[in-house]
Amino acid sequence: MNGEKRILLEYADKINPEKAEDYIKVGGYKGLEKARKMKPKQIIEEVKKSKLRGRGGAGFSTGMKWSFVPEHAPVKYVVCNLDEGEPGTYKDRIICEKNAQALLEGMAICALAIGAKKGYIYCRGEYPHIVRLLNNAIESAKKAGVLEDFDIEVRMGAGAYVCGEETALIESIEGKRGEPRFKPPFPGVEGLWGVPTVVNNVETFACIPYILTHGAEWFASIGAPDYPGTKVLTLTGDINNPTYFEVPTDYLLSDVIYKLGGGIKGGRKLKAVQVGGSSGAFIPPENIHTSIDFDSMSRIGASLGSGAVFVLDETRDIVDVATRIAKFFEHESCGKCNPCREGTFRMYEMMQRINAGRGSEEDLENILVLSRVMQKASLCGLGQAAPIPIETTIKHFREDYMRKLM
Amino acid sequence: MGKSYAEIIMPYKDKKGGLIEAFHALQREFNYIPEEALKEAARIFKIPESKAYGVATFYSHFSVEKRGKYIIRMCESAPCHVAGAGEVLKALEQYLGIKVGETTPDGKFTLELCECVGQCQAIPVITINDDVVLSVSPERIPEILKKYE
Amino acid sequence: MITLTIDGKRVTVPKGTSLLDACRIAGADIPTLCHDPELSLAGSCRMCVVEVAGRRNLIASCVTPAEEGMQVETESEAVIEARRIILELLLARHKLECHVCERDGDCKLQDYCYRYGVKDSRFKGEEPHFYKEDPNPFIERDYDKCIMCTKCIRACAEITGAFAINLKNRGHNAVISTAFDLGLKDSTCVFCGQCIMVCPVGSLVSKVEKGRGRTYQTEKVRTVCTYCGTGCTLELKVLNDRVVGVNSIRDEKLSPANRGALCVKGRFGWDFIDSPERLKEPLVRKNGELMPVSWEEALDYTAKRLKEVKEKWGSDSIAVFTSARTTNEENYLLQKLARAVIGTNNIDHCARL
Amino acid sequence: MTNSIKDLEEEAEVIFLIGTNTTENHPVIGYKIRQNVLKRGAKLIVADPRRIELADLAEVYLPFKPGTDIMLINAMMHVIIKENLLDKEFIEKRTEGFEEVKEIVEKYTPELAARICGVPAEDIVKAARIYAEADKAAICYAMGVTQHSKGTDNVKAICNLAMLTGNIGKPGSGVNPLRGQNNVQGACDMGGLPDVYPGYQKVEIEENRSKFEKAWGVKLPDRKGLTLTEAINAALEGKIKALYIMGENPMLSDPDSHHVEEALDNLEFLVVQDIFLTETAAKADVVLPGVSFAEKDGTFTNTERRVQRVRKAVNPRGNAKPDWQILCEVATRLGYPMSYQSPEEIFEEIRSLTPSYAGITYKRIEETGIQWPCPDTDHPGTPILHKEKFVRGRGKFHPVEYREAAEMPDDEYPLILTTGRNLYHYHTGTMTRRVAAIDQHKPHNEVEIHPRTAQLYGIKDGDMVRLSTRRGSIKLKARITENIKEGVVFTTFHFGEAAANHLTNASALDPVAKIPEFKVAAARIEKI
Repeated sequence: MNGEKRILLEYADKINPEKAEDYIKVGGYKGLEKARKMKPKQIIEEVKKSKLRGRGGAGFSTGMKWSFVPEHAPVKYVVCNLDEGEPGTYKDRIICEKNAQALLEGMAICALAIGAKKGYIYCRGEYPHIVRLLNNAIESAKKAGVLEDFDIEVRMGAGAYVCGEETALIESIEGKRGEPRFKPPFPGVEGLWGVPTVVNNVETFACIPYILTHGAEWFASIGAPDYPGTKVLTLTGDINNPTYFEVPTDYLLSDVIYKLGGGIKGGRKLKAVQVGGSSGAFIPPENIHTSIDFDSMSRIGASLGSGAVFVLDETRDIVDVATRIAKFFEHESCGKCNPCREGTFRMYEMMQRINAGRGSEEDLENILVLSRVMQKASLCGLGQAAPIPIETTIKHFREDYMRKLM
Repeated sequence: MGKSYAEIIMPYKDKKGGLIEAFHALQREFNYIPEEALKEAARIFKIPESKAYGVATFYSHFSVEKRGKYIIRMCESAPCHVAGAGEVLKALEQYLGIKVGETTPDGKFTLELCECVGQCQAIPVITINDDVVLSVSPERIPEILKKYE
Repeated sequence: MITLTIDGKRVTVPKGTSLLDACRIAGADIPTLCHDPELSLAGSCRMCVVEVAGRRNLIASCVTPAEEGMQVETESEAVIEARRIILELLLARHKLECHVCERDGDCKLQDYCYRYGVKDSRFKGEEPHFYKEDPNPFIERDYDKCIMCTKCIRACAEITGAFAINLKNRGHNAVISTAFDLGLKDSTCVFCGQCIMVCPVGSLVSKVEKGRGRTYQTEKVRTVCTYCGTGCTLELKVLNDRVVGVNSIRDEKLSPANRGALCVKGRFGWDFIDSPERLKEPLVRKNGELMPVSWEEALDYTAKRLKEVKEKWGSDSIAVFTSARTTNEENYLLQKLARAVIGTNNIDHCARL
Repeated sequence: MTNSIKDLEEEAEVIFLIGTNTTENHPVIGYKIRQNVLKRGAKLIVADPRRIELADLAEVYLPFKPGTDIMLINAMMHVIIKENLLDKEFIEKRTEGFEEVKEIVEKYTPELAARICGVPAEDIVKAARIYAEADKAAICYAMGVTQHSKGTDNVKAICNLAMLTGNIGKPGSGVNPLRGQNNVQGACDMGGLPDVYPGYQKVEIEENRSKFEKAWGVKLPDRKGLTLTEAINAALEGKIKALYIMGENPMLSDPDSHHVEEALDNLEFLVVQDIFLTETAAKADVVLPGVSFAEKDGTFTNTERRVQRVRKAVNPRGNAKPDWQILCEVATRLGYPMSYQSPEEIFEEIRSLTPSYAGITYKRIEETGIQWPCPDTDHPGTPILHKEKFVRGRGKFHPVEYREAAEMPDDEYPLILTTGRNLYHYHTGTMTRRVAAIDQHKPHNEVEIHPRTAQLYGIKDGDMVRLSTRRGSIKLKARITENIKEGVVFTTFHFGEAAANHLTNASALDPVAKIPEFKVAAARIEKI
């Protein structure tokens, strides 16, 4: 065995994700059944005890998030973030394609816990087939009666990475430009249409049924103690095995590359690995013997993020890759706040200059100053994270940059 | 003649915030949002035209300019980039005889760039309308596009 | 009440006070570009960021509520660096032509660059390319100077309610735009000029005022608009004994009817004052023609003729039309003149017309 | 206004707009009403033959036929009484004459009104309910209500409606006429009317007269004088021989310009004091150059009764003189020396004779104007009238009956012409036509026509048309718009070259206010 541990994907390709009956046959909707017998507070306690932390990237305690929702608000919403836009990431799509009913069950449990009657799934515009799949899955679950009076509607995005940010996502569901809101107020207090709203990632919701079914202790005992459970990873780049895996959270990054990924293509050496999508830090080979969990990644200046693992071999031009990433952020900045709108634009300009051999050392210094300010002063996570891949490549591969300077 | 703009938009009228869904519906029909359709949507959703226009121009899938029957989007995110998206793009431009952002004179194809479409298991990737084409190489382009010609 | 420490000073403010207001109460001068007390919050310019102990990031003070025990620094190294970089970023997209700019000396970008010593931008590259001529006669829009504070959009929606403008596109390509990017004439714009009122730079200026004098050169005279009965306060800008423009006054105390909001007539309709058609001499009809005469002659003649009519036909053969456009004092005098001097109650005005 | 402008933005829960195109004629008040709807969720009821901008935000829009105001309002009262939505306590404690009104409105069923007014009965019912059920409902109206041969009755009907529901004397309520000119309120307050001295003190009351006789040191006439429209008619009849006009342009502002022109031509002597050689000044024997608002000091009183300071910004142009100085000179030469040194000195005299202005001084209004009544210098002014009681004690219901407009469409003149202003121009255009930017933006008069009406006459958007009434005809451009009722056409009176008042009816005056019927004239239209 390669050390995979499949919880969310245990029945991948063995059941029809659209069919509630298939899911029920393999033990599905037991968690919801259990939750119906619990008080809302007990459900939240159980989730807290499981130590489940958000799988979207920020790693915030899910139980805590739910507990911020005011009990007595008359209307509340459960929103599922299916806008995975981090390049190299497709794990939420896989979870839907393999186990959509678990997502629905997770949302329904959340609805019970916070007292919501309506849920939305915001699916990125790139996944029209997932919208169809989910609508069928919802219909099937409704027919099976498992959701009772909880209603779920699927909304489709239209090509905006920033809508993965929870408040931009809310704006988009409201039919507006997907510009992030300032926080506070947090969505838990003032979210969709101004009412308390829980926004969680697909993977987070999909963990919930298993926590309820098997108990918080069981879940908490899997993987890293402070970030327990499993994580679905997607591998891309110069790797022999570019596919998805579900692993316990204490799995080592080096094992991801060499065991799951089957090592670097063509037997070449590793240059760097970027974890968490384009907003993630680049990790040099010397740091890869680290557990993938949130806190361990933080300790090496990286983040687990979406669980995308992008591997570059020794022949790769890291400045070119970083320039491409700078373009990504320039394209995806919503334009609301100054540091991000202008910063991503100028960052890309400077990176292009350097990549084309027209850059100077001054450009490099300017990038670092800009990077610092963007991280500290941008309005949302997009602008705060945008400079990280650039900054970390300069930090770890400065000589590659120096070679390209005028 | 197909459905009127209003007929396309009306089913979303009572969906709270359904403007984006209505835009999707218009695009399924026309591949872009015609000016009069956008005005109609603003009227039906009771929002100012300036706001509706702001929404339509925010999202990269929406266009307020006329586009071809098939929209080819080339993913150029980092994984596709290192997998050779650049060469594929060049080949696409050459084959279609247009640059990124343009539409072929016969109105068939519009070529656009896009970011990650979440199909990274076999890259580089292009999409043609809702279809995903995996593991694209310059050599495969004529064969891929044949289906749409 | 909440107590917090700002630049080493303890201040106590009511719960719900924004950190920005708390800082200002503490005497800190916080720069802002997108904040306007009358408009919804944007939190987007990030000029008002401050450093709060224990927070990883800088905090935008305009959108953050003050909290008990916060330790705030408003001019720390990180804060100053952030503000400088933001200004440099804005400068790189701002068409710098202060020497011919209407807003020179009355520009927040200029003020803050001065304050933080931002002479030039290290991020200069592609120049702004947002300018598009708008042929309307009232408002000049040069988005090559725009700093994207979006106050114009909010003022248009939240003060006037015209909703003529919004954002088009996103990211660096975002620009203030009407629907379909048409000229204001073809939009729902009502040319109230509230956008000019809130613009912190020279991106939106009055075409009517252009080239007539900069704000700092003019003397300001607070008065009341001469058009409809709303009674809007406005401020006339005066240079060399000529009215060269109109300002809004947004203080409710000084501008109780309109709080700075104006309409097209109030904001742009003042240059009749110096119309060449103004009457500048008294005229008396001689041989069927109105001829310029001295005041003495005109007044003597007027009195003589009125006396004649009164003597010949009686007081009630004379009628007086006073004016809904002149002052109370003048209306009072004219009715007094009619009643006490001519001796008739035949006085009226166009109140009903 | 019984209430303040601010009330319309921050207090009123329902605003009933009738005969006011607020966003065009009182734009800033229009903004405030709109923001109240958008931000606070206030409900709007709009009654206007033209689909004015605010109709888009209205809960109920009633495009009623011009001249049928009383029918509409009486029907609303009918509904309110029938559905018991009235404010019994208010009626009992604060009013009198309710029974008579109740009796009269009995026959004004929504169905009858629907037929006469041309709006659905259920909309009338809905409007009545919305207005009556609100805690704070304000009515705003303007010339659309008053410029009728029954304008006074229209206003009475509105007051009845407000009293019926107790919407008087509290924040966010009231009867709020929006005054069309900068100082029309002040001109009235100052006694620029044939029957009252400053502060609405009736000239025919001995006590008032002797007060002013004492103050002014002369004997004063004891009968009320002629109104403007009466004076014009009298001039035509040869009874008025001389006319002194300050800052008015009756050639354009008064109904039936031919009639006005004849009257002016018939005078022995005409003096016009103005800042431009207006159409009227051009006919004068003497023209005295006054100054604009920017060249003198003084006060204006706005529509919410707020007395505000006007300040001199520049010197008089050329040899022009401030109007108050001209008047002093004329009075002195007529043998009554006036030697005021400043407008403030005049204002001091005003407040000594005008109880509602008594507490207002230039010093007090240096920063913020004060709303009259302000009886003494410690009084803060009065943002809301009739708070505890009405001026006369109890509020009186005045039963009013619907009558047709004086001139109804017929075969020869099958359309209804209604007139007003647009956003860009002001009154007779004396000032705005000379503002380069405004005249560039809106250089021509237009007549608004409903597409179906236009079709009937083969008129297309932008066509030049001849618009005629029994008084005359003008040529102007047609603008086809669905924002006007079928069979009704609208034009403005700003443009001398296509003057609406060539067309309007001077013979139909309101019997009390003598206000002409600008809002209804039988007309016809043809393409040229």
